[in-house]
Amino acid sequence: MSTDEPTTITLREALRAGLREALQADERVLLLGEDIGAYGGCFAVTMGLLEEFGPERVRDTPLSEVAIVGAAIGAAMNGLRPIVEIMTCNFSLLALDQIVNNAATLLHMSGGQFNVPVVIRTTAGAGRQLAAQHSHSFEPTFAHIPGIRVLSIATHEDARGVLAAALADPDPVVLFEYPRIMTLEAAPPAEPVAVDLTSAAVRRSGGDVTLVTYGATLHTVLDAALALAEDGIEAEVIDLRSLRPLDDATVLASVARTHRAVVVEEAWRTLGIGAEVAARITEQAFYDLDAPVGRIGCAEVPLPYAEHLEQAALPQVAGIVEAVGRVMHRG
Amino acid sequence: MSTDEPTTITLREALRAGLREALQADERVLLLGEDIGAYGGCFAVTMGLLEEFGPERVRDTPLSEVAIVGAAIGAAMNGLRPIVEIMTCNFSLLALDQIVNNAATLLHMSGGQFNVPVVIRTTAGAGRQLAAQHSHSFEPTFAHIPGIRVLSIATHEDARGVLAAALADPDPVVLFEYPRIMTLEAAPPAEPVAVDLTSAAVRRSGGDVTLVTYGATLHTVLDAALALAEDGIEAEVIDLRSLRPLDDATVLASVARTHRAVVVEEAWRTLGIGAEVAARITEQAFYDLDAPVGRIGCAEVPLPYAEHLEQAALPQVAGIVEAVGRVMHRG
Amino acid sequence: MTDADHARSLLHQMLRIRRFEERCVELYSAATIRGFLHLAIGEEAVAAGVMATLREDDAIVSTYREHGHALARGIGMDRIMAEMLGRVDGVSRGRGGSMHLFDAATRFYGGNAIVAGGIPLAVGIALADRMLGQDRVTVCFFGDGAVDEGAFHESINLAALWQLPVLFACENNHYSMGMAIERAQAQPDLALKASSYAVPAWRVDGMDVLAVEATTRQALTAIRAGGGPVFVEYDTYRFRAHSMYDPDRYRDPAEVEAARQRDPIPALIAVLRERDALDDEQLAALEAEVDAELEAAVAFAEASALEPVEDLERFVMSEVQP
Amino acid sequence: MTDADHARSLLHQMLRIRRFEERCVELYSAATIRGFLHLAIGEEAVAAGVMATLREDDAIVSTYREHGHALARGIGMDRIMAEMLGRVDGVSRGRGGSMHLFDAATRFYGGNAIVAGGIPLAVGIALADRMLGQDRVTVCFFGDGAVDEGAFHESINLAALWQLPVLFACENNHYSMGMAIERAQAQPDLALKASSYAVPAWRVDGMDVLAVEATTRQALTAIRAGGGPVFVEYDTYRFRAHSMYDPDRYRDPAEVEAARQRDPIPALIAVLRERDALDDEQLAALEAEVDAELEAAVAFAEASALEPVEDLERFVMSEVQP
Ligand SMILES: Cc1ncc(C[n+]2csc(CCOP(=O)(O)OP(=O)(O)O)c2C)c(N)n1
Ligand SMILES: Cc1ncc(C[n+]2csc(CCOP(=O)(O)OP(=O)(O)O)c2C)c(N)n1
Ligand SMILES: [Mg+2]
Ligand SMILES: [Mg+2]
Repeated sequence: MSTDEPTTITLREALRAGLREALQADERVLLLGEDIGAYGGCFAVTMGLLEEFGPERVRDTPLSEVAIVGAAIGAAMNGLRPIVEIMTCNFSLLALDQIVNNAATLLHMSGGQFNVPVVIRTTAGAGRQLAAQHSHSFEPTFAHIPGIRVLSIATHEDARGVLAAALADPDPVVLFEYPRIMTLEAAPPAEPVAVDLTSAAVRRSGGDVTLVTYGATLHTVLDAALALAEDGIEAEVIDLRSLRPLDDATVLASVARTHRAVVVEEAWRTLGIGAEVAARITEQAFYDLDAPVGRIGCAEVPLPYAEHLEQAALPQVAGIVEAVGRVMHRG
Repeated sequence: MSTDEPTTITLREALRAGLREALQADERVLLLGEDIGAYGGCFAVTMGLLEEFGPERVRDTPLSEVAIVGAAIGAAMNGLRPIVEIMTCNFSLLALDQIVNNAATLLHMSGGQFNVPVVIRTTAGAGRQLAAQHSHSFEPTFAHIPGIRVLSIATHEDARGVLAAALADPDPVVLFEYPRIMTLEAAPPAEPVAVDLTSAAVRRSGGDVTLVTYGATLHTVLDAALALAEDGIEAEVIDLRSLRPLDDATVLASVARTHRAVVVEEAWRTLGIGAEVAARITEQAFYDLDAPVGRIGCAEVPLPYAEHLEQAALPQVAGIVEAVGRVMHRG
Repeated sequence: MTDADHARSLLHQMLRIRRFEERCVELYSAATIRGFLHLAIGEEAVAAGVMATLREDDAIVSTYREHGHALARGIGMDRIMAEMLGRVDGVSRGRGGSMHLFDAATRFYGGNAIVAGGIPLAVGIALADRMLGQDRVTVCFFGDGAVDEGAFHESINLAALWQLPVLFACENNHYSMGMAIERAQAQPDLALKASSYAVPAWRVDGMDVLAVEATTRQALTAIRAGGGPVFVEYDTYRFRAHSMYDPDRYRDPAEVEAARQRDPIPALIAVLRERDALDDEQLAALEAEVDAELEAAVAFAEASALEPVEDLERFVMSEVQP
Repeated sequence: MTDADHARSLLHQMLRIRRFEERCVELYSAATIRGFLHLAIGEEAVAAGVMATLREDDAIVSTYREHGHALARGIGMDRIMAEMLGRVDGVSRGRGGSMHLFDAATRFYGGNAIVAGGIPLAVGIALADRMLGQDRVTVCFFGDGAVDEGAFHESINLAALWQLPVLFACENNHYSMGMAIERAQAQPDLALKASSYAVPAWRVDGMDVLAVEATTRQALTAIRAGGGPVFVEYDTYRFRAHSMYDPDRYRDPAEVEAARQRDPIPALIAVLRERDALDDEQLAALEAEVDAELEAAVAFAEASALEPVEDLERFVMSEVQP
C-alpha cells in the first residue's frame, strides 16, 4: 500500500499487531486469559487471534486469576513464553501473591536456577466512569517489587514493539496498558521498532521545566505542554515507560537543564511513582533544583462513577499548568 | 503487686493484654484467623484467649485468607467489631483484593452508607532467617491505599493501647506487628494508655538530625542514635506509627530544627515509606534543608535465608550512622 | 393476598425490572447513562421470585448485574435511576453507578463488581447476625462464573463449617462474559461443588418465577431453622449481551432465540391466563403503572443535582470520628 | 532388581529421610540450622513411594515440608544439608534454606512456603510439557490444609479442563498447623472435592510405602496415557510438631502414639522380615550406609563456604540479558 497519506491505526491495533507478531515469531509464545478468545478480549485487543492461532495458543481461561497467573509462571519456568492477560489491574490484586511470592522471587530464592520469562499484560486508569472497582492504577504497587520489570505503554510505537523485548527478557515483565487511549490513532511505523525495556523517552523537548509522567497521562501532559507553550513556557515531557527499574539518568539529564520538575500520574499521589521520582531527583540533583519537585496524582479517593467527580479526581491540564506555575515562580 | 522494681513484660504480652482488654470491653469484638485458637497463635500472641473467651469469640479458621478477611469485613458491616489476623503480610497479598476493593472502598462507593470497622492484624519484617516468602515488609503497599488506616507497632505502650483506638474507629485499620521484637521486655504502664491513631511519636529528642522510622526498625535506629551520641551528634528519633495518614507536622517540626533528615525502614527502598516522607519534607521544607533527605531501606532483593546475606540486606546501625554522616557533611 | 394477587405482584415486579432496563438501554445510547451497564433481561424471575420470599430484615449481597435485585427488594426506582445518572439523590450518591447500588435501609449490601468479591462479605454478614442473636438470612447472589473463583470455595466452606444462615444464590445463565460454562468448568454440574462442602444443593428453573419462589422459600425455611447454608442454582439465561460493550459473538443466535421462548414474563402471563387470573385490562393496568413509575423515576433522576465537587473526598473515611 | 531388592531400596530411602531429619533436629538445637524447620518424620513413605514411580524427566512441585521429597528424588544429601546451613554449595546457594530446596537438574521446582502457592505452578509446568510434546508428568505435593485455599480449587479445575498431566498428591496428615481437618473442612472427605472437578480421586494408606507406590504407579499410568489429572490422597501423619516453634498443644498424645504404631519404617521392616527379605545384618548395613552418607553430608555442609556478601543482589534479575 503506498498512498501519500500514511494510513493510521489505533493504539489497540498496534497492541494487537505486537501480539500477532509475537505469536508468529516464536512457537513457544501462547496467550492465556479471561475472554481473550471467543469474546475477543475485554478491550478487544486480542480480537481475531483465536481464529488465527487456534485454541491451543490463544487460551480462554476460567475466572481464576490466581491459577491463571500461577500457571503462566509455571509454564514460563518450563520452556514456554506465556503472555497472560489480567483484564484490569484491579483484579490483578487477586494474583499479587503469585506475582510477588513466585514470579519475582523464584530466581533469587533458587540461587539462580529458575528464571521466570512470563509476560503479564494488564490495564490501568480511569476516565470511563467505571467506578472504584474498575478504575484504579496500581503501577506503584508493582514498581515496588524487586525481581520484576514494570512497563507502561503510552504510544503506538511501544504498543507495537514492547512485546518482542518483553518476551526476549528472561525475567517477569508486567505491562500496563490503558483502555482510555486505545482508540488513539497514529501512523504505524513500517516495521516494529525495537523497544528498550529500561529507558525513559523524551516525548517533547523544552528547556524551562521537566514534566515526568507515564501511561495514558502522557497525553494529558502533552496537552498541558502545548498550553504552557502558549504562555511561553517550554516543557520537556518525559514518558518514564519503565517504572521498574526507573531510568534516573534521562530524568536527571533533563532536570540539570531545566532545574524544575513536576511529576504527573493517575495513581494516588501518596506513595505514587511521583514520590520515588521526586525523592531520586532531590537526592541526586538537590543543588540543581530551583524549587521542590511538584507532584500531581489522583485525588486520594476510590474513583467515583459520576463524571464530574471522576474528572475532578484525575490530573487535568489546568492543574498541571498551575503546578508548573508554582515551580516556576518559586525558582 | 507492689515491689520496688516494676515487673517487665514482653511486647508479645503487651499485645495479648490489648486483645484481652478488647474482648473484655466489648461483646461485639471477636478474633478470627488461622491458628489463633487451639495452636495458640503463630507468634503466640493469642495464646490462652480461646480458653478464656471460647470458640465463638476466638475463631480458628481454615487456610482461606480471602474468605477470612472478606468475612471479617462483612461482619464489621453488620454490627460486630472483628479483629482478623493474617499471620504475616506476605500472605496478606492473597487478601489484598478484599482489603482494597471492599474494605477501603465500600464507604465511599456506597455514598457514605456502609462503613467498615474492621481491624486487620498482621506481621512484617525479617531477621529470623525465614527466607523470601516469610520476611517481607508490605507497609508501603498498604499505606498507598485511600480508605484505610495503617499503623505500625513498635513499643509496649502502643502494643497495649492501639486496639482500643482501632476498634473505636469506624473505618478499617491495618495493624503491623513485628515478630522480631516480640520478646522485648519493658515495664508495663499501670493502665493502658490511650493511643492516637494518627500521630507520630518522638522517641528520642535531639537537635542535629532527624531520624524517621517505624516498626521494629525503631530499635535499630535508637541504637544508631546512641552510637551517634558518642560521636557528639544528637539525633531526634521519630516513630511514624501511623503510616496512613502520615503525620507530616511532627516530622516537619523536627526538621525545622535539625535541617537534616534520614528515613530508615525495613521495606524495600524504592517506593518505600521513605520516598513519601522524603518527598513531603522536601515539598514543605525545601529551604530549611541543609542536605537532601537520606533514605535507607532493605536491599532490593527477595530476602535470603543465610544469616549473613539477610543481615546485609537489612538496615543496620553502621549504615544509619554512615547515612547521617552524609547528610551532616553535605549541610 | 390471594394466590392470584401474589402471582400478579410477581408479574408486576418482573415488568418493573424489564421496563427499567429497557429504558436504561435507551439512556445509555443517549450517553445519559455511562460506564458499564449489565442487563438482566431474561433473568427477572430470579430477582422477583427470591425477593418475594425474604423478610424485611434479611440481607442481600449482589453483583454488578443487580438492577433487578435492587428493584425487587423495594429500593425506590427513582433513586436507582438517579444513581444510573450519577446524581446525588442516587442510592449511592452517584458514586457507584449501575454496578454499585447500595441501600442500608433495605439491607442491600451492594452490587459488587469483583467477580465473587461479595461472597466472603455475605459469610461475614451472616456470622454477625448469628452472633448477635438475629434469625436473619443473608442472600448472596453470584453468577456461574463466580464458581471459578477461589473466593467462592473458601467462602462456602467457611459458611458450612460455621453453619451460617446464607443462601448461596447462583444465577447460572450459562455464560461468564463470553465463556460458556462447559468451557470454564471441568464439571459444569455446580451442585456437586456445593455438595463437596456438605452444603445442600438444589436446582430450579430460573425462568419460572413460581418455581423460583417455592424453592427459595423451602431453602430459607431450612436456613432459618438453623440448618446452615443452602446452595440454590437458578437455571436462567440473559437475552442480551454481557454488557453494552459486548459484541456477543460467542453465542449461537439459535440458542438465544430458544431461550427467549422461555421468557419468564410471557410464561407467567400464560400461567395466569390459564388460571383466568389475568385479563387484558389487568395487564394493561400493570404496564401503565410501571410506565408511570418509570417516567417519574426518570424525571426524578434528571431533576436531581450533581454532588458538589467539593464533596469528592467525603466518605473516604467516616465523618464521625470517635 | 528383584521385588525384595526394590523394597529394601524403599526402606533405604525412608531411613535416609528419617535420619537426615533427626540430625536436622540436633543441628537446629545447636542453632546451626535456623529459620523454620518442618519435619516429615512419620510421612516418609509418601516421599519414598511416590518418587520410586517417577521417571527422571518428570517434574516435582513441593512444599516447605520437602526434605523427604528432595532426598527421595535423588538430590544429593550433601547439597541439601549445605542448604540447611545456608552455604553457597547448598541446592539454592543458601538463599532458600529448609523450606526452599530447588534443583533444576532433577526438575525439582522447589519447596514453596505459601500454602497452595505451588499448585498453580504445577498446572503451568504440565501445560508446557503438553504443548512441547513431552509425555512427562508433574507431581504436585500439598497438604490437607492447602485444600482450604482458593488456589487449589482454581488450579485443579484448570488442570481438569485442559486435561493436563498433573498428579495432585495430597499429603493428608490430618492437621494444618494446629487445625484438625475436621475443624477446617465442612466436608473432610477430600476426594469428593476432586470429584467435583471430574478428576479421578483415589485414597491410599500413606504409611504403607508399597501401597503408596502401587497406587501412584497406577495414577501415573493413567495420567501418562493422556487421561488428565488424578488426585491421590495419601493418608499419613506427622509424628512431630508442625515446626520447631510449635508447642503441639492441639493433639491428644494418645492419637500421636497411635499413629506412631503405624510408623512406615518398622512396618516395612516387618513385611520384609516376614518375607525373609531382611536380616539383622542387612538392616545394620543399611543403617551404616545412611550414617556414612549423613556424616559426609554434614561434613560437606560445614566445610562449604558462605556466599560472598557482594553477591547478595545477584539473581534478582537474570545475569544473561538478551
Ligand atoms: C475478579 C474479576 N475477574 C474478572 C472480571 C471481569 N468480569 C466482569 S463480569 C464477568 C463475568 C462473570 O460471569 P458470571 O459470574 O457468570 O455472572 P454474569 O455476568 O453471567 O451474571 C467478568 C469475567 C471481574 N469483574 N472481576
Ligand atoms: C497462604 C499461607 N497461609 C498460611 C501459612 C502459614 N502456614 C504454614 S504451614 C501451614 C499449615 C499447612 O498445612 P498443610 O497444608 O496440611 O500441610 P502440612 O504442614 O500439614 O504438611 C500454615 C497455616 C502459609 N505459609 N501460607
Ligand atoms: Mg453467568
Ligand atoms: Mg497437613
